[in-house]
Amino acid sequence: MGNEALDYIEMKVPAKAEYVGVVRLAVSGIANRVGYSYDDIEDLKIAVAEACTNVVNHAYQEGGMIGIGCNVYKDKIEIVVSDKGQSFNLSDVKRKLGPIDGTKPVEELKEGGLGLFLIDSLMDHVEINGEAGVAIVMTKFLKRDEVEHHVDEISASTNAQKQ
Amino acid sequence: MGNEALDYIEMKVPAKAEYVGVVRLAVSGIANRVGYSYDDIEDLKIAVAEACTNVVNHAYQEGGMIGIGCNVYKDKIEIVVSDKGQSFNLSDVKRKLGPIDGTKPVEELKEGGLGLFLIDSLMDHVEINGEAGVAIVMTKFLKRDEVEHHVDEISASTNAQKQ
Amino acid sequence: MDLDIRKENKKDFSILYVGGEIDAYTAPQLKEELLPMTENEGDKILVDLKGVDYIDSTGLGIFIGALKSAKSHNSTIELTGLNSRVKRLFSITGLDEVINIDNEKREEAK
Amino acid sequence: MDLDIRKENKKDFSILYVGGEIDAYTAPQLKEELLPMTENEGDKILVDLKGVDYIDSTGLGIFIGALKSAKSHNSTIELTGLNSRVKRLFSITGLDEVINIDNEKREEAK
Ligand SMILES: Nc1ncnc2c1ncn2[C@@H]1O[C@H](COP(=O)(O)OP(=O)(O)O)[C@@H](O)[C@H]1O
Ligand SMILES: Nc1ncnc2c1ncn2[C@@H]1O[C@H](COP(=O)(O)OP(=O)(O)O)[C@@H](O)[C@H]1O
Repeated sequence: MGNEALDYIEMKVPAKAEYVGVVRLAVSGIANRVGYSYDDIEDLKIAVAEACTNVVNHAYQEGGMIGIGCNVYKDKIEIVVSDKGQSFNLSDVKRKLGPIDGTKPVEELKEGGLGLFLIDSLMDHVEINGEAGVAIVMTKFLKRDEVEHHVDEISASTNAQKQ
Repeated sequence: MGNEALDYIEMKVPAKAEYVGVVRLAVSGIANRVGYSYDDIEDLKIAVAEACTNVVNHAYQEGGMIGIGCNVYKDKIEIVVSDKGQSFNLSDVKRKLGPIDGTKPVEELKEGGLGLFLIDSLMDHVEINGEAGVAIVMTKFLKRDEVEHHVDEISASTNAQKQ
Repeated sequence: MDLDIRKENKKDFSILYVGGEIDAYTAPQLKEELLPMTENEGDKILVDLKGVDYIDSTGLGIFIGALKSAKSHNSTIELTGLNSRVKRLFSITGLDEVINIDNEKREEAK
Repeated sequence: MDLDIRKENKKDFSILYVGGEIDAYTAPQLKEELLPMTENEGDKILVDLKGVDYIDSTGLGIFIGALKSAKSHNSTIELTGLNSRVKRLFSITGLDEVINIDNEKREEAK
């Protein structure tokens, strides 16, 4: 069940902050059509925006494009955000993944580093591939009227705590 | 001036009526960022929706994709809606292009045939190419505070009256 | 993104309240409600579009179809509550010359 | 899609009203207004987020930066008017444990 994608939507936008909102609008339109709840749509918007913002901030030296692929299944949506820019050391980043440590003095807080953690918290399954550029694959299940349940797949590729 | 596209945005969605609204959302987001007025954004949304709806209704026998390409210039936006489905006889269609004829008896009115006419009315320049599938290229100029003016280019490829 | 449709029967006429975006995806919902109403011999139908913020040619086509059906069943159809955007599309296409559009009726329709 | 920002100086404190979507594109606008406010030695700043319907990590980062700046200038910063979505993000990220969030202040801020 739900093994074959029903629909595929693709988008390519310049890796500029001003286009992240456009992607967010499109994703919210798709999720709305699929039947996600208001809260799930908001979660999807944030996760996709975080992935796109990472491309804007980290992928390219001289500008490039953000690729967004969206597979709609019967019971889930899978969104791939990819770039052709530089890769990064996943295990280094994974080690630092987590929420803010409230026991630390304010002076030591970092202003960044919450993006991947949020993606991992808001989506059901997250995978990051980074051979040429970075591709982050994010899945969120459709919970129809709380009737259909699913096992929350714990991501193999990130170790952040689920909220 | 404004000869080189500043940004290029691309989208591919299934040729189904349910995705036309998603394209409309994305286009309104882009036009908003570029600085179009509320009315111009609404015009762009309708023109793009008409072109997409035509692909949904006329292009494919068995389903296919709608391609949307969007070139943002300094002073205009150029949107291409294309498909890989069947072409159509442009001159046949052009001959019928126009608003509803109020002198005709109600019984003879047709329920369709207003899409291309609306596109032509709402955009500044429209071109249709149809070798393999159909590609409709629509341009709308950016009128910043009514200060910058432009000559309304009369489309060479359609002969509908401008409103 | 579905339409918001509500029907009300008054003494002398019926009102159809429509809200949302009328496009190729939602137009069938409008057609399904509106067309049967026009088939009641001699009925007066008022369609209140106050809640409609978007309409394109597929939506306009539904009204042409309803007008033809009304004509052949001796019923009448009148539109009210069009915002300026929606009204503009009826006038660009010339539809405002074949279908009754009455914005004075707005109060009555409340 | 710009932010809607308005500043108000009360007797004992300043209020920054923010509305719109705080993301990578708009966050610089927020930073530009908020950061200088935290640099006034001893000031009390109330940020009213009633009009904010979207925030992501870039926006949260602005508040972390403001908090650090406030700390080093002996000023204080407090947030109010967060809707449940926005509040949820502050709590998922643990930011609600380092920054003052007071929804009771909502009335005062009006
Ligand atoms: N698309 C990407 N391309 C290159 N590096 C990336 C990409 N996405 C994430 N990274 C790396 O992962 C790190 C953590 O990202 P994130 O958790 O979103 O926090 P932040 O972006 O605030 O640093 C980034 O600092 C960056 O080094
Ligand atoms: N993408 C397309 N592929 C094939 N035929 C098309 C396409 N777009 C338009 N057409 C043809 O042009 C005609 C006029 O289109 P239009 O003015 O939008 O009215 P309608 O779609 O209501 O017929 C259509 O009936 C169709 O034959």
